[in-house]
Amino acid sequence: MSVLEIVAAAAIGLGSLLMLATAFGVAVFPDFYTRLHAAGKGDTLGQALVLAGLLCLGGDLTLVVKLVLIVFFIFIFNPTATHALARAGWVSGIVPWVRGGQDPGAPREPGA
Amino acid sequence: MRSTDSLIVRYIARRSVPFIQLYALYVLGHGEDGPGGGFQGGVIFASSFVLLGLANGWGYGRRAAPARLLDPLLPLGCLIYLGIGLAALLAGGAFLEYGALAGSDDPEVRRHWHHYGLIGIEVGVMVTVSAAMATLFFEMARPARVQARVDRVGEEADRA
Amino acid sequence: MPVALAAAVVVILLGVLVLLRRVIVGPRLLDRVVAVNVIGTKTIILLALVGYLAGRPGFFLDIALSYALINFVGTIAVLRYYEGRVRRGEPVEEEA
Amino acid sequence: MPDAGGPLLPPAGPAAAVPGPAAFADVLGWLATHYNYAIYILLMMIGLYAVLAKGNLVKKVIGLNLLQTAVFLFYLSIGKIDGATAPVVWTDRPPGAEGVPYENPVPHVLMLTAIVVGVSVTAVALALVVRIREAYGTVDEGEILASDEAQEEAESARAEAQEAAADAAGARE
Repeated sequence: MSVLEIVAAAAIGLGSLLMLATAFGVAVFPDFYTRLHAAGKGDTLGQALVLAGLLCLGGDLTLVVKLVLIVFFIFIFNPTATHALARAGWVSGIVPWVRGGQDPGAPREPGA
Repeated sequence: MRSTDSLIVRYIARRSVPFIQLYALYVLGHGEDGPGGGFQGGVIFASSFVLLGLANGWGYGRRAAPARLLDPLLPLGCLIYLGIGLAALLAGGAFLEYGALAGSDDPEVRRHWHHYGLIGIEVGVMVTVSAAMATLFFEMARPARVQARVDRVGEEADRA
Repeated sequence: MPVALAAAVVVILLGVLVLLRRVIVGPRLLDRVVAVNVIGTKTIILLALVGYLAGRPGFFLDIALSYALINFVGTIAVLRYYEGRVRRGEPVEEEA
Repeated sequence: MPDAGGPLLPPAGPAAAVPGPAAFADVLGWLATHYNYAIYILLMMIGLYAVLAKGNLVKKVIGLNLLQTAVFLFYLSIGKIDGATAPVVWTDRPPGAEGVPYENPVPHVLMLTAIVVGVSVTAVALALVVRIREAYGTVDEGEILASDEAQEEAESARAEAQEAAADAAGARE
């Protein structure tokens, strides 16, 4: 096993564990915004790590270009989708969760 | 359908359209040795217009792919398909026998023309599929005020 | 190396299984959309990993790339539907 | 993956006349090797249930799509060959992969056509739903039927009233 393969295996392992952590975050966090927080950050970094690990396995130029393109697209599209989701939640009047269950501010009207 | 209030979504949608269309053309060209071809490339191409219409509003997307451009493209794709098939027939082969287009019996030349014919067919399929998909989306997402105008024009034409 | 790839596939599939619970229980429509969006990202990675496992990475990366594009369009489409209902003041959640 | 060339049903021997433990084991063994059939039936029944039982017309369309997807999965799974690769020309075969066969491409091609047809069917169904929503203001089947009935009753009541008025006019003459 060469050094590059060890790096690849480490990156793929770390990335897949990060994606598993994302899944648990979305599954167990208490409210919409905290779940969104887990989904937007963990998945974007996790997929980049896994694909970087695959990049270390080598291949011809088209393979490298495709991997870089996938990382690039997800780095743009995933935060945009997360932003749009958070915005939709805020506009529709979902109130952020705080410990103790009290509203953090004045009650919000839907569509405000 | 109005545009979203979010500047980020609108900007990303607008800027990613050329990338999506370029990728659709790549998919179109790799129908032989990859998961591609006319159907898939056409759908990806149309999805760029769908994204524009969703994020920037119906009118913005419709201006990028107007009806007077899409409506002739629908039958044009079928005509390309039929034309290549008939051209092979006229060149002395069977219907859609691309090799006959070469006009020579050299197997190497015939193999090249087989590729050209196949790509031509795929282009025809892609033109029709992408035009049909974009038309489906824009017709179904038509806002009420545009629908009212279309209805009024239709009624006036009926009365005349 | 195939062992590491297969292990990553199993770990990510476990994550999808955990996310499916969120898709089913909700409780809001937006929670389901978040979970489905994350499952979409995981699907892209799964496609890439399976491609390397099957020995045809270029072939599967094409599919992964188109899935990345389509996933974004799908999420935006659901959100536009949601936004429209909120703007018109219609109920956005299932009444059941 | 299930053996595509295996017998479709367990052989019906004399033991199958009285279902004993052997026949039960036969069925279990068949399910273990043909589990794609079971998944296909399950998915199809879920889709059929949605089409039949859901009141919301959009959910009916979703059920129809689920039904279609079950058929796609079924066809693709019976085209699977153990250890085979996707039926697209493999130009850059690595050393050691020379003998790898292709899967049966016929179900793939059939399902490609079926997907295109399915998209068209979904589009037509959704267009109908949009028109129904414009005409009735709802996409719920029960409300649409109730609205239809109310309209028919109103029309028949109006016709009866007209008839009664005509009779009264005739009697006066």
